[in-house]
Amino acid sequence: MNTLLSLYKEASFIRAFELHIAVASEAGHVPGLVHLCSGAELVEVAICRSLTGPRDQVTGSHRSHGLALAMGADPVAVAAEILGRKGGLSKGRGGTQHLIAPERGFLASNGIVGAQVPVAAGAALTAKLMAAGGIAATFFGDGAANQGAVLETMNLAVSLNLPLLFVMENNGLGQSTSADYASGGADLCARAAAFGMKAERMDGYKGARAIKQSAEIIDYVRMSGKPAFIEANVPRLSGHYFGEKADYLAHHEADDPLEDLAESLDSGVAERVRLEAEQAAHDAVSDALNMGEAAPEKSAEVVL
Amino acid sequence: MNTLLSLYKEASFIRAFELHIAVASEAGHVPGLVHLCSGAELVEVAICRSLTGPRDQVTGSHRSHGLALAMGADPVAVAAEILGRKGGLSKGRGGTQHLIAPERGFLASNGIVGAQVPVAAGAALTAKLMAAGGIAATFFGDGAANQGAVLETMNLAVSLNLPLLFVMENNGLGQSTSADYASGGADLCARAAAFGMKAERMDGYKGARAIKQSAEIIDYVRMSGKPAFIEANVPRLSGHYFGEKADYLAHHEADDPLEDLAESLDSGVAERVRLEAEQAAHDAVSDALNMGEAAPEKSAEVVL
Amino acid sequence: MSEKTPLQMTIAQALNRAHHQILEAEPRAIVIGEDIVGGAGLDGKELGGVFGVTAGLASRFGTSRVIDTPISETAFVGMGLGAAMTGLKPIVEVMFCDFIGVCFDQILNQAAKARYLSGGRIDVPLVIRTTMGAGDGSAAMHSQSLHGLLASVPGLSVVCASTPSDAAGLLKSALAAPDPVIMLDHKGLYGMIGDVEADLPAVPIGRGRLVLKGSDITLVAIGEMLVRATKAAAQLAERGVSVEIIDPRSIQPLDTDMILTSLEKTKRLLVVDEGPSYGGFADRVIAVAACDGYSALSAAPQKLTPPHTPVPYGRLLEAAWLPSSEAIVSKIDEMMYEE
Amino acid sequence: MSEKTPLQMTIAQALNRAHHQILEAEPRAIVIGEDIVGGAGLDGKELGGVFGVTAGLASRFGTSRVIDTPISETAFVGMGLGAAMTGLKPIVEVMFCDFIGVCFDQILNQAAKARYLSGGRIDVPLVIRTTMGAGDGSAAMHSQSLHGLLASVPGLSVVCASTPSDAAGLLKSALAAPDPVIMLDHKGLYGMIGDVEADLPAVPIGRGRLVLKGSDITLVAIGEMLVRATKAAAQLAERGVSVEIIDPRSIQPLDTDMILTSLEKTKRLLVVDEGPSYGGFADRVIAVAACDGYSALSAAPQKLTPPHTPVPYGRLLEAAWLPSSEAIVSKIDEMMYEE
Ligand SMILES: Cc1ncc(C[n+]2csc(CCOP(=O)(O)OP(=O)(O)O)c2C)c(N)n1
Ligand SMILES: Cc1ncc(C[n+]2csc(CCOP(=O)(O)OP(=O)(O)O)c2C)c(N)n1
Ligand SMILES: [Mg+2]
Ligand SMILES: [Mg+2]
Repeated sequence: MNTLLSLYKEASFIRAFELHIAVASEAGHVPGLVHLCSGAELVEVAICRSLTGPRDQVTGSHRSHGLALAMGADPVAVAAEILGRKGGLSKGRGGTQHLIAPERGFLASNGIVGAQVPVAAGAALTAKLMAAGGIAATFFGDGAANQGAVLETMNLAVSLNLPLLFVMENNGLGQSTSADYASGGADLCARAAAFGMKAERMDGYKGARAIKQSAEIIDYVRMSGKPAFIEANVPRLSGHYFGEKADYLAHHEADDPLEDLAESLDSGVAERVRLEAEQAAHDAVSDALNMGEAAPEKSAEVVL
Repeated sequence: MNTLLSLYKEASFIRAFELHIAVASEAGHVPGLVHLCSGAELVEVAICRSLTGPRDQVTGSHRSHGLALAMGADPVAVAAEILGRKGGLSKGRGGTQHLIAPERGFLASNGIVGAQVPVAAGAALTAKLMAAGGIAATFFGDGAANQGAVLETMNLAVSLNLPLLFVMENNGLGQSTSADYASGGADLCARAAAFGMKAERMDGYKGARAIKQSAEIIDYVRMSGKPAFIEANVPRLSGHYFGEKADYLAHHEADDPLEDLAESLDSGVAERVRLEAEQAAHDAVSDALNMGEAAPEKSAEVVL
Repeated sequence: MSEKTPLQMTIAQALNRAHHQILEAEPRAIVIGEDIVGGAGLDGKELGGVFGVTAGLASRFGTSRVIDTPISETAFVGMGLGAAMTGLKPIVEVMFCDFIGVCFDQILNQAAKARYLSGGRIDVPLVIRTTMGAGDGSAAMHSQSLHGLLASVPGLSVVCASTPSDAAGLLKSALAAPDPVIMLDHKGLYGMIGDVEADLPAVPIGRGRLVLKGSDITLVAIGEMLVRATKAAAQLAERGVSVEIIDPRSIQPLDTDMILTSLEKTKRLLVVDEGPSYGGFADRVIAVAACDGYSALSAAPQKLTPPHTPVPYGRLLEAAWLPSSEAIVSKIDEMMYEE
Repeated sequence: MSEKTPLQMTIAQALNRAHHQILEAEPRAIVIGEDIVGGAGLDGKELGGVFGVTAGLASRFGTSRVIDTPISETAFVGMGLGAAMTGLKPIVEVMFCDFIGVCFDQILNQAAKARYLSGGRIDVPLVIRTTMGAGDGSAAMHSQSLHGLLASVPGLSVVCASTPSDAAGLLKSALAAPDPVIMLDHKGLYGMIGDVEADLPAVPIGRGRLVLKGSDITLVAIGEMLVRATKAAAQLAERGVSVEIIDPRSIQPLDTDMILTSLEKTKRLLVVDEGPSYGGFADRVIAVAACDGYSALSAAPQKLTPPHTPVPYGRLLEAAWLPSSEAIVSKIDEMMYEE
């Protein structure tokens, strides 16, 4: 399968996965609120393609379903965790905002905006000391970019020469607040560069370029042992959380990177791939749904 | 008295004040460790000259004796606070790192590196809402520049358009760590500018220029209602804290801005002014020393 | 007198109304937080806060007094503090109390200590509003109950309202207080309906509320645990066990008088709390009873708290983690039986 | 056997020696903090830490394992956590426990919860070393005792050593533990000299130390308060009052067995602590006694803590603020007299 098609396949799988999580949520099967990554799949898959766990480790935000999948976490276990099922990655203890699959290179996702970023610096430090060529990458949003934890870690990574890739997904929104307002119109890519890092923009609608650019910048981090920064523009296609009545977005209609990508492919092939992905995602989520709800173990308090 | 001479006078007073605090410390009259501002007086006096409390409010770091004085806090009360005496600004409750004289426009100094910076944003917000032409200024070090509190506040001030002047005194050191190491060689002034602020360097050895530059930039903050940033290079002439054995500074010998300034003045006049300042500082510290030690009040637990 | 006609509304509505009244009556009052206006920089409708508590404030009082912030809790809590030290009366919203970790220095060292460090000269009329509590599948970082932890910091008052009128009334008192007050709303109770007087009278900080008179055992609880305690008490009443329930409302200062007076009568104490089993609010109340009410007690004071773990995500797990009203019933049965 | 010949050294020296032994024996161990090498980027001598605890480490083990950081506690505590989650064993130094405010999220939500959130799969062998305690004129933001606050967070172990051998031994156990351990050294005790065995045997976390056998009252204390308690006990012994002193060493998990066993004998409890009077470690110990040792008690358990204010600066103020050994004597006199 050619690169673009396989990108489309993986991204479509994530899109469909989120869709089925949304369906499960509507049906009352999800314990809390879920933040879907729809719109960012392409960027996430493109970047994670150059990362291989467990040597490389990734941390993500509250919106990390797709990222965990892109790193290769078992879709059924991811879905089961989101659904609070027995077979979840963490046996339903963590949930949607706390996906953990380090064996696949997905170290953790996080409920506290920005908090995953310092943790990734630790994975980068381990990679550096182990000297086995690994790196760490951390994904966060435009809103998180204003958190002390994120800003401090940019400086720390530069100061200590950590092989750490910062990926800011700029979807223009932090909950209901525009990125422009929250950062006073500052150019967030230039701001990261000012910390002394290589910093680049990535077009979240251009799959082929994203794959190539990711490979190059990850290679740079790997070889130089230094941090780098990517600002990727992505749309937020499904509300801050699924089900949100986002009235603050009056006339907002974003293009869909996956549709754009599909257009560049042979339409018959693309459609077949999409349907397969849809089926696979459907199966994963329903397998997870069929698992029993996570329940207390008698043994230790530690894992309740 | 001409501008430079009066600058010299005020700065000399602060220098002498710190000297007498050091003497008192050696004699065992200071409860804890003191961080002297020697080397930074010129910059502090020059900037505070364009600020008038209580309309304008300033916050400072652990190294704020001079700043409180530059804003016009009563030297005896400042000394008494540092010495833990009854007549201290806060009756000896706060101490050297917690000088508070808001009636003079010195809102607070702080024991937590960087923590004074968000507080100044609050003073700036009040100034903005009161619309009486006031602004806030906050002083911090090159080490503090890497704290989340400081970085977040830069963004916040830009986002909310706060009339807040950030003053970073770059003395090249955060305790025993070089600024270059701590920020990975980043240009801290450019980094601040990248947040979307007017940002300038100030030469901490050039008194006349510092006064003019301060007046201009403070005017800018006042008129525009926007934040701005100054990076001032200053030497740290007396160790991280007074009495420190700073072996990590092998061949360090910094020029003294006050000596430079004195050279540009009529030497007889300068010497006379210096001696007067020395005498006044001596008197202030000894007046404070003669006050009784701060003691518990029977009344409320609140102020012990 | 028509002002005194009670209205029915939820806690969220009562808080919203109280905000409106406060901003109307006190020109120095301002509100600061994330998405409290909502839609900043966009062209749609205001969000009015994640829980609707700040709805309508911005369009009525303007965005210079109702201020949306970047996601920078340290910076904006500190900003609230600085504003309070210079003459404003800010209500700063921290969306979930779990987020205090990212701004704890501004609470622990800055807000809590400002008055003391000024030798008592500076007023710090800062209110921090936040939410607490488990039960809605929000998992480990959006469900904690940190009221006890916050209350252990000298210089802070901490209140937790469990009815609409207390919510509004405590907010008013918090705003009027010259020192920092942290108010934690239990998320599970925002929809709870109750009577409020239209003018939302202030409720004094430091005074508990006697929820239910009883004679056999004193039960202290707040928030969702108070709801469950009340349910348990009803069940127990049918079997002739008479539970006295105290809602302390204020965690610090604590109405120790009310608790001790009750113990004089009941001689038994149970604290039910969502906070940690070790070193949390429950231990604080137990210590009051043990140190100051020892002679009144006829049996060991007891607590019912979740296991000493983070809050789990899965529904069955979370349900098992939280003390249930059944668990309260059996605990009290056990305590009554033991003597 | 020569390894067992006791040596005399201070707590600071014992900790320094333990660091050397740990880095020597465990290649995955690293040390992270501010100025722990000291002089980074300069051409002078290494500082070796503000209290000398990390002296000589960098020149022996290299700056890739002994890492000076910018003043960014959130970033580097988080980095320590991430490193611990991926196979290293970091000892992260936070200079003063008062600074946990600026990095509390990484402690409260990240380090403390990582194992649980992974369903138990991930080991988090992270040690956070910090200092605590008043008494040296360091004022409100360099003198706090936050051991109780930290211990209330599920997922954290907290230890406080009060002798050189316990300091070294607890550090070793902390490093070996699969979960995060926070170790707080009392600054006032760094110079305290005591016997240590040359190989610095590990001291188990969760086990207290019986400091003094006695029969009239059980006194629980750590750090400088333990020193004062011991002094008070000597005075009381002259007058025939026999005090049993327990140094819990571990705040969480707490050796409740040792405390309860002691109470069986003495029937009275006094906790002396520098932490907050409300909701601190003292309340935690009182609650153990009240809930689980009620029948053993013959009188109300009591605590002696500072006033519920920040730590004052002036010498007389600070001295008045801290419980003195005289105050301990009179408190015990009072308690013995009351019956
Ligand atoms: C410290 C903290 N503050 C606030 C929140 C509430 N919150 C969760 S997601 C979010 C918006 C984050 O925006 P961004 O970083 O751009 O990520 P996006 O949701 O757009 O992917 C907010 C405010 C939180 N979880 N943690
Ligand atoms: C949060 C925090 N971390 C560490 C310290 C200890 N500390 C006090 S001053 C200082 C160095 C500060 O350097 P800089 O900001 O450059 O100020 P300078 O001392 O050079 O004036 C450090 C590390 C502290 N007080 N607070
Ligand atoms: Mg966003
Ligand atoms: Mg400096």
